[in-house]
Amino acid sequence: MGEKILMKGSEAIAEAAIRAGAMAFYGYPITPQNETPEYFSRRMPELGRTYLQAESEVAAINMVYGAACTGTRVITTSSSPGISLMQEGFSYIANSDVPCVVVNAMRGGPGLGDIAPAQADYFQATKGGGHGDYHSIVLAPHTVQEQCDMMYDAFDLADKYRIMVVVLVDGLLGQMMEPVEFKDWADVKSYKTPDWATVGQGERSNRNIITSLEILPEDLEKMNLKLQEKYRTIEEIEVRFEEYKMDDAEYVITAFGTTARIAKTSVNMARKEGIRVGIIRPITLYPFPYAVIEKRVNQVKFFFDVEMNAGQMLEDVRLGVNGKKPVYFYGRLGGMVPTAEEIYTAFKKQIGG
Amino acid sequence: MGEKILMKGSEAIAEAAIRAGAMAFYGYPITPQNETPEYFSRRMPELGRTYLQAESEVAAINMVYGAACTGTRVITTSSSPGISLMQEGFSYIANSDVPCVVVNAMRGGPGLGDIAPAQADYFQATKGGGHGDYHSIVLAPHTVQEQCDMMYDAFDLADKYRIMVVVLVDGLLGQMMEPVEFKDWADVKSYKTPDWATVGQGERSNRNIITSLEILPEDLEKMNLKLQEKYRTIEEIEVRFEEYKMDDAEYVITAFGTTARIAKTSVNMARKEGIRVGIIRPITLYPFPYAVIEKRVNQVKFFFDVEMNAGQMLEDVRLGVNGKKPVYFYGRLGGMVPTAEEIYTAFKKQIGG
Amino acid sequence: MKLIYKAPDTMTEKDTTYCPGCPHGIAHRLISESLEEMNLVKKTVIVWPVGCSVFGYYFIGTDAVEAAHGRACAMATGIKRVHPESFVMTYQGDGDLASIGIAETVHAAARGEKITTIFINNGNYGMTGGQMAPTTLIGQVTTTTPYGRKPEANGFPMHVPEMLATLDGPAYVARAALDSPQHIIQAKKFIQKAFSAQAKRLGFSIVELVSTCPTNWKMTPVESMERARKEVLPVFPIGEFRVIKGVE
Amino acid sequence: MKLIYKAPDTMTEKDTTYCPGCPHGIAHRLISESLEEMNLVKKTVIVWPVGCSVFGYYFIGTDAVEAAHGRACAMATGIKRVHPESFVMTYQGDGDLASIGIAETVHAAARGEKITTIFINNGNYGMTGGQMAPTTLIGQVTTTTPYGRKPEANGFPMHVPEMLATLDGPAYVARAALDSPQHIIQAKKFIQKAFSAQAKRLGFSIVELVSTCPTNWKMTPVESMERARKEVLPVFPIGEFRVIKGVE
Amino acid sequence: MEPKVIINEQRCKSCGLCISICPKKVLRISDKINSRGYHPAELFDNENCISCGFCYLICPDKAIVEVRRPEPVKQGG
Amino acid sequence: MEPKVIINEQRCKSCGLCISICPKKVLRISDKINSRGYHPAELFDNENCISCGFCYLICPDKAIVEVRRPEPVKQGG
Amino acid sequence: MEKGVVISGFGGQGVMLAGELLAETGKEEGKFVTFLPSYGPEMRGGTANCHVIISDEEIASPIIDHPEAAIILNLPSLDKYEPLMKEDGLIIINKSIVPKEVKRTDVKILQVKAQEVARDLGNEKTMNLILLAAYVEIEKPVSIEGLKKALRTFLTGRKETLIEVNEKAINKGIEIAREFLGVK
Amino acid sequence: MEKGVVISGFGGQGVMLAGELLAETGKEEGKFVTFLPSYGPEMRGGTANCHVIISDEEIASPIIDHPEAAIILNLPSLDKYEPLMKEDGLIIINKSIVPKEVKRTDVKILQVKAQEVARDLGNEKTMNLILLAAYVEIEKPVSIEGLKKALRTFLTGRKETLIEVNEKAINKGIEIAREFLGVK
Ligand SMILES: Cc1ncc(C[n+]2csc(CCOP(=O)(O)OP(=O)(O)O)c2C)c(N)n1
Ligand SMILES: Cc1ncc(C[n+]2csc(CCOP(=O)(O)OP(=O)(O)O)c2C)c(N)n1
Ligand code: SF4
Ligand code: SF4
Ligand code: SF4
Ligand code: SF4
Ligand code: SF4
Ligand code: SF4
Ligand SMILES: [Mg+2]
Ligand SMILES: [Mg+2]
Repeated sequence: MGEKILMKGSEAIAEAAIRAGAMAFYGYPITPQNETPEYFSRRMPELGRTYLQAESEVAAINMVYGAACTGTRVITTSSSPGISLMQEGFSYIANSDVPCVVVNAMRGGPGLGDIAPAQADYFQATKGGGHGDYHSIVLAPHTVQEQCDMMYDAFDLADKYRIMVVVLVDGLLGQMMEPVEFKDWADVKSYKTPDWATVGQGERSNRNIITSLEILPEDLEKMNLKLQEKYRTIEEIEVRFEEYKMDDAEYVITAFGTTARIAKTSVNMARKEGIRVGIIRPITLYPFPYAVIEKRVNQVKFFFDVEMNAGQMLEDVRLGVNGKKPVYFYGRLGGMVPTAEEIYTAFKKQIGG
Repeated sequence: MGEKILMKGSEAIAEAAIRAGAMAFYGYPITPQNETPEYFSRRMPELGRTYLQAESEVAAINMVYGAACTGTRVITTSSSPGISLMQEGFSYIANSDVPCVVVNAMRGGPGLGDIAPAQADYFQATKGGGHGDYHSIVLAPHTVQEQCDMMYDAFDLADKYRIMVVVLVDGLLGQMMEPVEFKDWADVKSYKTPDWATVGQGERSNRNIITSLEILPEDLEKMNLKLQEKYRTIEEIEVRFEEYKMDDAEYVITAFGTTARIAKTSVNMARKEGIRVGIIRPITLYPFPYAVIEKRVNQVKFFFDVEMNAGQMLEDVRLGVNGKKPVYFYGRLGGMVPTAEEIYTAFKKQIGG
Repeated sequence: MKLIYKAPDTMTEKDTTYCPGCPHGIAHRLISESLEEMNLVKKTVIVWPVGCSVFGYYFIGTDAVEAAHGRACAMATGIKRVHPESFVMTYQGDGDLASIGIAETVHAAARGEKITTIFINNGNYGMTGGQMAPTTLIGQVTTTTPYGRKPEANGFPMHVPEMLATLDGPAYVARAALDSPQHIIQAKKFIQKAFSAQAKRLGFSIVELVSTCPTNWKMTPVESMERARKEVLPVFPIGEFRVIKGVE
Repeated sequence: MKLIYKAPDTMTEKDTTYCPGCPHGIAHRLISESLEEMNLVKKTVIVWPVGCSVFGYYFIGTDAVEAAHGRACAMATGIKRVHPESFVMTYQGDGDLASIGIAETVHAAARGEKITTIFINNGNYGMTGGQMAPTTLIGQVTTTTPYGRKPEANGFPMHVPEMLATLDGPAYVARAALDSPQHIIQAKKFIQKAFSAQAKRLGFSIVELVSTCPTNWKMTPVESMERARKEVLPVFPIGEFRVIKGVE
Repeated sequence: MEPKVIINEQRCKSCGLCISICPKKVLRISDKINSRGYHPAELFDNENCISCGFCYLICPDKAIVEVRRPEPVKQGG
Repeated sequence: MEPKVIINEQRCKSCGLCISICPKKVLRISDKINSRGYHPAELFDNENCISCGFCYLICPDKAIVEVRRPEPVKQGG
Repeated sequence: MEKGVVISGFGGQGVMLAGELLAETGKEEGKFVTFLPSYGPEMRGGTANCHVIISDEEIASPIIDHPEAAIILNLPSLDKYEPLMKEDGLIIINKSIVPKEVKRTDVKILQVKAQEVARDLGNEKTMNLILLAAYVEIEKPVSIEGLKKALRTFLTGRKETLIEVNEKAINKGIEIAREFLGVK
Repeated sequence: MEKGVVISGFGGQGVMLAGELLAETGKEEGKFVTFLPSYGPEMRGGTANCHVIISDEEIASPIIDHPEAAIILNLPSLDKYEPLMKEDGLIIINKSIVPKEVKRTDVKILQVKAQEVARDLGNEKTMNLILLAAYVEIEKPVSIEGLKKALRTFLTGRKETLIEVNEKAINKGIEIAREFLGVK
């Protein structure tokens, strides 16, 4: 760790990715995260790494796919409409067991929408916006510092499971500046081309083929079952979440990313008035921390889910609560960011305050 | 109605769409539904309507978007990977309030997968594979005849709500032949260019602008709230489902499309052995028939969900059941189609049979 | 006093969102004038792009749709095929048309789609803050070519009209410039030829307009025009690259 | 006895999935021979397309990846940029390359990406049952042009090498044919030039191979070769369209 | 004399293109500030303006609204 | 004499291209059926084969595995 | 009454045509029918099969889990369907390219050197009809007359010339079936 | 202690620079800081603003619901923030192009013809710093020395020549603030 630097979230994330060992970036500009590719375009050539502005997001994700097939730590970053264009690629990557990292700085939608912060790509990221049964690990940081630390995890998880890891942020986290401290540089010199990588057969005795095609349904089912097995493992050991003031909580707010951060202020407002409310903040959106929800179900009177969307993580919260307690929802749409006060007010209404 | 014709599902759907008033088709070939565009390519010119093979699915959906902006009944058809490429377009269409019909003949995934029947795009279709908070109406027929009848509904619903309607089928329904009877031809001569259409201002006093862009979050939120209002209306009045032998059922199988059809055979096997099981078959996957699930919750001992995926509609069933009864699942993956027998066996295991 | 020039009503009274001295406004005026003079305003649907001109429908008073980034030609095709009597044009930046939208452009051109494209080449992505575009010159510094565009790393500038002119579908393919009154007069002539190609159903027509981007070039508007003239035009020369019989 | 020809080991012993008489197999053999002769086999990664050659990795024995439909050049770019010492080539059909993949192809070419593309022009979409491709001839009946391709409705055939030759990035752009032993010998020469362009890091290289599709053309393999010669080659002439200095 | 060039000050963004291009150098940036904070261009020497319209042609913001030319005074009868 | 053209009958798909292209017309479709149901090509007139290799060049299925030419018999010493 | 048959072989062996023809016949005879094809690799190579069900009642699943009858045109098809056959089921085999013997002893087996027989009739491609007709004659899901009638509606235009040889194939199939059944 | 300020105006008026400078100063003085910008239409035109919070404790939400201080550079910004201001809050206004008067009577108002003042200093663009310095002098979220130090780390390379005029602007801002506070 070094000194604290005041950095924009969208630049800090690039620096963190670079330190975490990103050897290649392919991407296409889109607000509100243009600073990220721009930052990469300055730094990658300096370090002798690869930066390429693709002709589109469709091309970008397929370049990422290609680089991932060589076992190289590779990343792309984009925002909602660009991420939608990548869905076919995501699905291919999933069924090819190759590792990569994708950052989505969500903006207001649907369609062109606006460039303000949103969280309305939760379903797309966690349930699969592409075709077929697949998952990516989805990480949701709530501060610039956490976002930077998480880039290391993102690459490590991607490599560990040969899976795509999505870091789901929003324009607010990307645009804001906070002082950050970076972790140590990953030892990229130690990286070796993995034995499954397609870089030319060379000395290997077998040749490597990476494909998501398996024309016999019997075989494709086997491939799918292997994927599902991987997902079960991930669901078992990679769940991450934060509990904030939950020890004595009578109520719980569920929220992720930016909304969780704002909700912390709301919780502090409530606590000042003696209301015992805490926060469960899923850090991995997939795998979703159902277990902690279940654990707290008996302790609290109700769940209050807050998102910058029309109620997406809400469904996972409800699946976790499974009818045992009421689940209320407060959401803002299309790029509107709820204020701490308004969350608090909406919450209080449910306790009759 | 006329005589019964033995037709492939993928051709019958095109003929039905044409009779239901499809004035334009834009699309790109993909197995297992190539017969659909091919059929359109023969019939549309005959009728002086528009057929165009687009350069890609990305182009196709944006052509559909363009035609939809003129208020023309327009359709595209594709299969899973192609549908993934359309996600950005879907999101734009949703936030532009324009009507169109999209058929997805789902195949085994993820990635290139295979061309066998699957149901693994349920999440993509119902929760939103594109970015932002939006929905399409999602219809799931389970016979060739129903599929044909449904094309009329699809266009009518699209026009009624200015929304995209997805008809979710699979390769099985598309490839199989069954005798079908077509409903009467829609009176396309009576169609008028709607007053919101962008075809040139002409005599209109105002000009029309169709956009999904609203740069101020306040305004975009309003647009979103209007969308949400539309969705609430649809959820209220457009839910469709079939109950099969549910009157005296002690158990219920939930399944849609092809799986439901196969499950009917399983139910008949069970009934022969005196086991009182029925089927709830959602016909609209969005809006999902939560209410009928809730209604039957007290009647039955458990729910048994069957899908050709890893458990997608399952989440909606669980949301409907809301913890009140067990929900079991049986699924086949990657293009494998469960047999009636195997569904029955898996089901019986749960009753200890 | 005799009226020599009068700003067209089709260009609306709404303040544009463009930076001071940005030629997007000149292009808008030329289009507005041409639509008026050719009596096309009421038949016109403009397909606007994502780019600085994303709000173009506020500034040119016709029916309009807003395409997804790069997909304007596909959307225009969708409209024109079902409404052949409408006059359908796209307005696109170089990022929109030549980068993410090149497939849709090439194919609309190859099909000879009866639409018109006005293509603004300002050498970068204006709206998103000045990233490299396919038209960025070798050596040019942008926010994603901080060390100047290098062929080895970033490829070569793309000459869209020259490329499209090899296809059989386009009726009219030209490049003009917006850097001086003389060039602006010529640009208008080219635009009108392109419009007439569509009006006569001869095929696809496109006019590239060499423009500037003072904000991202980090120059004054006047310096930008000079750079366009001295550095850009030699690489992207004015000319008509394909004019089939019947276009005038 | 002196060995005149011996089938290359790099073409595997696995039965191909191609229809009888389909020239995909000829192309495979030429590639296999060239890789062997140029000592590239162990360095090679082939990016296979979606199309009849989707299983190509079973038939040519190198490291391989299977691209999404049309995206082979992007995927190849992704590989080559991080592994410049690998020999990276794409193998693509006319639907794959010229229709859905034209953007990725044009941009890989414009960037001068150091990859090689072998482009099989069989005038239709073989795998999916014979739909129109961008290369389908005017008048040709396909499953989606049941009344024959008409320019007004379906646009014009696309000449990819001619178009790419206008760009600055490609080092070698050519078209050959697979309809006769003589042309096949020439095709191999062109392929080797394309490979050498990559080996020497000169830029993007591409060879279009005029092929046939007996199954969907509804002709015997022999009739198909005749049609290729008599009807296709006049429209898609053999030639080298761009050869920069250093290619040999 | 009536102005030969009509400038809409509210629309002007002070880009200076008209000024740079005017062959007679009869335009300049004024001291006024419009509501968006720009100092609009002004025609300070109407006399010497030759009504060439260059300023109109290059103005990107429809701030040069009209260009007029005095009718030649008809001599004699 | 050893065969000048070696055909792998299992791989042959009976496409007929080699037969059509053979300048000496020494190839034909045989009566055999291979395991995929095809009648493979056969060289019925080894004598007259000129080892030109055209059949090899056009065979799409690596069914023509080798083409050989008899070494010219060296005269004298 | 519900009768189902699986027809399976290489693409190009006429699997689909035979199946469709059977289904069309059933429909024309007023039955409920389903025809369910399944292809190999998109279009090319590999094995393809179809399931045809002809019934007096509405058909729920169009899939045949355990065939009571199968027409097997190549080896992979035999490997696939032999274990799935119902007891007492009927397997009709294209002996021309299926060298293997059926191991199961609880099924009926009819082996025909169909390609050779068809070639002798003048067109090797009609082997699918020979076997189909044999099946129809044995199991009687539809009438032979109906089959012939349906054939005529299939072979129109340029294909009309093929009617004769195909009818010959049907007749040959009947003959083979009768021999199998021990009828004369 | 936690102090927040909103700075709002047209793109190009130096809104972001002022905000960043303040945040950087805070960070250098060992405080927790957040800087949250919000742009109008992607990049061009429209109004942009930023929220800066300087605090002794960790900052939860970086958003300021109700500003205790706002630097208002154009009219739309006044319209937006006037109703949101905390009671007793401080509004600093660029009077040069904000003709409207503030209606609320429960806030402190400092109006400065900032563009004219800046022009007199030799660079109209420094008006943002004049107003920022006035804010810092009145509310003291950071020290003026810190601000000047931070300025030097911002203006490097080609921009170094601008340090002088910007420091003049800061001093002018202090002067205006003192006048406002009635200090001498
Ligand atoms: C799918 C998608 N990708 C990226 C963007 C972000 N984006 C908006 S405009 C633009 C480029 C604009 O450049 P250009 O087309 O040259 O227009 P200009 O602003 O220069 O006029 C980009 C990349 C987007 N809106 N959608
Ligand atoms: C995104 C997507 N769209 C469509 C398809 C279906 N598809 C598979 S191959 C193919 C075209 C193949 O034609 P071509 O590239 O010419 O190859 P050929 O088979 O003729 O060799 C298509 C459209 C697909 N797999 N993925
Ligand atoms: S950024 Fe460039 S192109 Fe965009 S409005 Fe400003 S000057 Fe014009
Ligand atoms: S369909 Fe055509 S291209 Fe494909 S394998 Fe058969 S002959 Fe070859
Ligand atoms: S009309 Fe000509 S001379 Fe008069 S102000 Fe304009 S540019 Fe200058
Ligand atoms: S060109 Fe137009 S906007 Fe620019 S200074 Fe002149 S009048 Fe103003
Ligand atoms: S080598 Fe030449 S002559 Fe001999 S069989 Fe082959 S093609 Fe005929
Ligand atoms: S060319 Fe090859 S596959 Fe074709 S018949 Fe001759 S040997 Fe057989
Ligand atoms: Mg641009
Ligand atoms: Mg092809």
